[in-house]
Amino acid sequence: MDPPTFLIQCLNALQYGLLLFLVASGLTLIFGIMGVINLAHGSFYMIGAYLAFALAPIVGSAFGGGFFATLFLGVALAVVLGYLLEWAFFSFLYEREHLQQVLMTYGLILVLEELRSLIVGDDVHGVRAPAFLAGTIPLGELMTYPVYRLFISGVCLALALGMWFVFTRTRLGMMIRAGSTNREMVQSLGIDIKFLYRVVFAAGVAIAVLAGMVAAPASSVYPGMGNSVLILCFVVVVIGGIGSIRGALAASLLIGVVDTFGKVLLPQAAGVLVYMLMAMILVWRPEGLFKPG
Amino acid sequence: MNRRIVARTGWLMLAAVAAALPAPEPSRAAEGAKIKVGLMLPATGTYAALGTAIENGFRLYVQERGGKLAGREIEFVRVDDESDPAKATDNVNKLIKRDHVDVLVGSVHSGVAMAMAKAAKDSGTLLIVPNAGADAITGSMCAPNIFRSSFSNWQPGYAMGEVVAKRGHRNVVTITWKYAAGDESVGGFREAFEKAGGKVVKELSLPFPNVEFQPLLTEIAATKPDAVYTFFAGGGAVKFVKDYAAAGLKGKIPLYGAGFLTDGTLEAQGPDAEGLLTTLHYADGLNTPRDAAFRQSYAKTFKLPPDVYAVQGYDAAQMLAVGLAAVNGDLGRKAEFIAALGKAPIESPRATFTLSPSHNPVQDIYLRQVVGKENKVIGVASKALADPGRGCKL
Amino acid sequence: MARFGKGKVAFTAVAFATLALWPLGAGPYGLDLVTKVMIYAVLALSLELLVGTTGLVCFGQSAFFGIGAYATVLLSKGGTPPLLVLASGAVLAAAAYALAVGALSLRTKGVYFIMVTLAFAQMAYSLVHDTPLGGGSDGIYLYRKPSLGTWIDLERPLTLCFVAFACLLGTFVFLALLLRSNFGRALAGIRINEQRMRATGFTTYHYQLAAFILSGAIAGLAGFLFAVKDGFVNPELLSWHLSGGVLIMIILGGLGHLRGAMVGAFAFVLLEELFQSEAVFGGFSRHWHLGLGLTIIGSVVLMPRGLVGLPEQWRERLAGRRLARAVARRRAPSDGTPAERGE
Amino acid sequence: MMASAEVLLRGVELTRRWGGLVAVNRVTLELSRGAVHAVIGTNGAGKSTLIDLLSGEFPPSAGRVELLGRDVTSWSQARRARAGLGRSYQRSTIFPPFSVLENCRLAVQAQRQKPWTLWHDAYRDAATLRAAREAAAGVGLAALLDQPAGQLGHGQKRQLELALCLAIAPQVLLLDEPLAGMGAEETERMLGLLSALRPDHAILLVEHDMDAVFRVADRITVMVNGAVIASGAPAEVRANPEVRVAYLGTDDPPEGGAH
Repeated sequence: MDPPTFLIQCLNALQYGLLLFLVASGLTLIFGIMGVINLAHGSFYMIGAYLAFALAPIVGSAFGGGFFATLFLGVALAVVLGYLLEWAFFSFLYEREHLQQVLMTYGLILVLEELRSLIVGDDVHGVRAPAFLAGTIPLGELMTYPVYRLFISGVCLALALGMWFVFTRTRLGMMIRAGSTNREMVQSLGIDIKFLYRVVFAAGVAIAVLAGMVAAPASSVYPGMGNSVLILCFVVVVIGGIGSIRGALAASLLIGVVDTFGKVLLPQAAGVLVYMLMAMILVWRPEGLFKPG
Repeated sequence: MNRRIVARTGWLMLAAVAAALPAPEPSRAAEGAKIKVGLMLPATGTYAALGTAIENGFRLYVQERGGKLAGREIEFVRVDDESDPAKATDNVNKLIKRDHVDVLVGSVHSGVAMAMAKAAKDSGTLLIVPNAGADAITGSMCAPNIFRSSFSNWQPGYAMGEVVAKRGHRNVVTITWKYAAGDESVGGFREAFEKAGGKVVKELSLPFPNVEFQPLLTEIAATKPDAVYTFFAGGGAVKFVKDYAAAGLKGKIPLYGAGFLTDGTLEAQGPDAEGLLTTLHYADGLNTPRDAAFRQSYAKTFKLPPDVYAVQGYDAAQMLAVGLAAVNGDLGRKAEFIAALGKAPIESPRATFTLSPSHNPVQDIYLRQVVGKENKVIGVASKALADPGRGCKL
Repeated sequence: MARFGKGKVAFTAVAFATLALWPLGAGPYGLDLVTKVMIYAVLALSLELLVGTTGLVCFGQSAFFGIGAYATVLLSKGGTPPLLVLASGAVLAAAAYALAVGALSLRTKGVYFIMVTLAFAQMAYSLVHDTPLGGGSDGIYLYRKPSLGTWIDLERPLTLCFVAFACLLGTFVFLALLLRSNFGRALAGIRINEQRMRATGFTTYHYQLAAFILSGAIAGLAGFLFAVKDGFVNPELLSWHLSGGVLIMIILGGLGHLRGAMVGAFAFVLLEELFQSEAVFGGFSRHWHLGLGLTIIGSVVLMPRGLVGLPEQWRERLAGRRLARAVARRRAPSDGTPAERGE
Repeated sequence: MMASAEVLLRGVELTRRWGGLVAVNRVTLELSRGAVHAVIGTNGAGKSTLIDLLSGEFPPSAGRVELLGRDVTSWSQARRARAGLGRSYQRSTIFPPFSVLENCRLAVQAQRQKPWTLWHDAYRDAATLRAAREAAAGVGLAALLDQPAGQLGHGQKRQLELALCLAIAPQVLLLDEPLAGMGAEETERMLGLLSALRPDHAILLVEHDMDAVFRVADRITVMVNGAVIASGAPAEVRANPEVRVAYLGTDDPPEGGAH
């Protein structure tokens, strides 16, 4: 592999890694703070993609279009959805065992997937990237690199920074961190933990939906798209360390590299490499790269 | 106290079990003159849309004949196969052993179809495969009572191999998912292409259903082949076409593919698919009276645009009709049914085809070009192409 | 206090008796169905050993099931070996993978463990899916089914059904014995309070690993039966949907009871049948996943102790809310575990 | 100190760091048969962490643990327990759904695990059951054998906790606030029990109840911020001015500690 190609592959790896992080961070957030294992996370990603597809025309007619208007509306809806779901289902689960969380969210997958089929049907759809992001920049002699992919990376980085900021610099973040380590203590401080959790869960869902919406123009929208990302998200969380945003970022990038170069250099084993990586990390550090927190 | 209640629920459970299991089935005579067709197609999951199209096609033909084939009324029994081969054997047994269907129709997913083929072989039930392209079904797994109304993965690939060679490309890279359909399609392509003196310089693949193509696109750009052949379908096809264009390769390295690359996906692919060349046994703009009639009545009945899957379902029904006609609706005379269907020409919307000794369509493979939202036919890539049916002893 | 209430014994006995007699009455499809359910029941029992007894929530059970099935087919490629050889081959293959996975994933706890087992199952899935050895994504056939002597030939559905029954009964008895043995009691102790177990001198890791391997082996046995029944295996046997399905079975039936796993297997299969039946839901049956999903959610919320726990739950309702709450609190640490195993 | 007595457990220069802060700082202490060694100190002084290090809950960052003369620093907690080291926890660590008898039986089983005897009914092993009943009786729970442990009163839970330590026939006992939240007569019974155990056990007692400590302890070690500031016979410790300031927070000697 000649140097320029190698560099481009590194760029691909980075870009893919960031995309993974975008999806997985919501999952690790909900894990880390509420200790709830949410299989339906992939479905939220799927919902996001379909929202991007469905909202675009509506927003177009209402506010005369606007990519970011659509994003905003979608995320707003996601927050509502997350809030309601937490209130309706997940609030039952904190005292329950993980097993029951697994089951309820598993059931949720089936429900959401079928509702999707009922409402928007089973066809494959494309989402057009906004004009000002549709361009490409030349890369190497043949290749060009789509601006939109860079935009995605940008969003991921912004999100990562945002989360870091919220957690380390704001009162809310502080409360959340405290809440994850010791519920009683926080309650005794007179903070409404229930509300706090609802916020966190809504945020987690919102992030997943955002990921879906941002990814939609690049990935297209199709049934069952959520399930394929779910397991990869789990691997990210396991490698990174549950609840660790930094960890999720590091793990995503690591997987990005392994997957990218695996496909090129070891196509035969490409499917297994990521799990091999996880296995090795487990041997080395059962708790993941970064301890929770 | 608790014991009684526990025991009671126990009895309830057992009662439920007993209720759910059909008691010894009614005798065949009791079924009357109806012919039971078991439709085993995906109603949920990724392939649900294809399942619907196939079923519509099949029902359309039966409707056109007033709900009767060879004077016998057609009764449908449906099972959702979820495109899950793990459940396939149980599902198909539902149709064979519980509902005693006379004919099996299905399915989309090759793995499921393989399970159906096995069950059909063991039970001797007639099976018509309306999509799944696994070569083995009319190859090593072939059987007198197994027919296919669609294609074998080998066919479009082989046809495209000839085309690409004719168009003067010498070094080609292939790219597909690492699964049977992809391997077989690429295999067909290589066979024809290298026979014609071309060379497949690199075979790229990525695990199914992974859609992160960027690294492989980079690899293609680095290899600089004359052309690229690809097999993708559904969401993967959409993303690949878009990424290929976004990577700036579209203008520079011509992209060829098996027809599914641009079937049912054009709306999603938009301008990025414009001008792509693909091979398939069906195309838009054939403008034969047969096709026009089919499309019109399909669109009228289901308010849906007809597609290749609908055609395959429609032809599956036709094949059943032909066989039934030959035995005047008496499925007892299986041998005659099979012999007749084996010879008969099928007036398909795609163009009349016959069946190979291994019961796979011997059909024209069209070369199509994407124009707007259509796969316009621009010629016949390979006339009356027959799958070699390797490993079949019929 | 009697360890197994008479009612429970009676229930189990009746259930097995019915299963034993069923084939004589049922038609070919009934036979198939009951065989399938019994195989799932064996699989569910294997998971119950991990989840209900040891408190390890494994989300990768399908891997051992699938490996058992694939081993069966691959071993009989050259020509079918005798039944016992084949079965033990499948069991050993599954157990071996369980050893590898368990050794690694048991280094983790709780949510982690769930995800890690899931990921390892997925790894096995892609291994089978991507390598031509097992026929890749199209799967591979088992051409000749194994037989033992002249009178046990698994080509005959009836024989297969009885063999499956024997396996189910065997597994059940084996686990029942195991549960009252030192080993079983230690596992129960680990589920409830691993820290104390360590502090009293149990090397809990070894116990858990042993349980994990045992569970994998039993799942392998189920896989063997499944491969023989279908005569066809496919990577989807290792898919996480199956793992989820089995988890649902044991929860639905009632965690912490062997018979719960069996009841759950039946209930789950019947639910699927129900929601798919056009007779009941008409055209809507094509969206049967919706009904199934809602039922799962409902059962988690409404009957945390599963079907076999229902009578108890009702009794507590009758006994009045306060008591109910008290009992719930008392049961909290091992949600849904009845006094039966607590003494 | 009492050089004659045989030392059963020895912690040497034990240190445990959590990231930045040092929970236990170079603590050295000895437990000898026939003596109750009390460790006192304010909350967060590192008393419980010290017990965790000695019992092998987690490894020390530095230092060494010797049990019955052997270096067991690298041993797992389970192995140390089998070698004769029993501990109780600050929060009762029992098996709530199980009966009192079963709680004890499990603990006894740890001494003769025999996991491979699958066909054996664990409840039919007379020897184990006898030992379990003795353990329960030893702490005065003989009457409650069939009670689910979760339904016991707080004091009884503490007793059961102790029973679980005794059931494994340990030579060394590490007791983390066994008297916490106990009523007067429960406390009395517990102290009587301790005295009864003293002769053939080496006992480490972490306790806040000063009365109790000064009554039963043969030796007292005072910890502040993870470090030992004083160690010796009760009288010396009581007299030690440093201790008064740092811990007892008063200049007049603590008669009835907890006021």
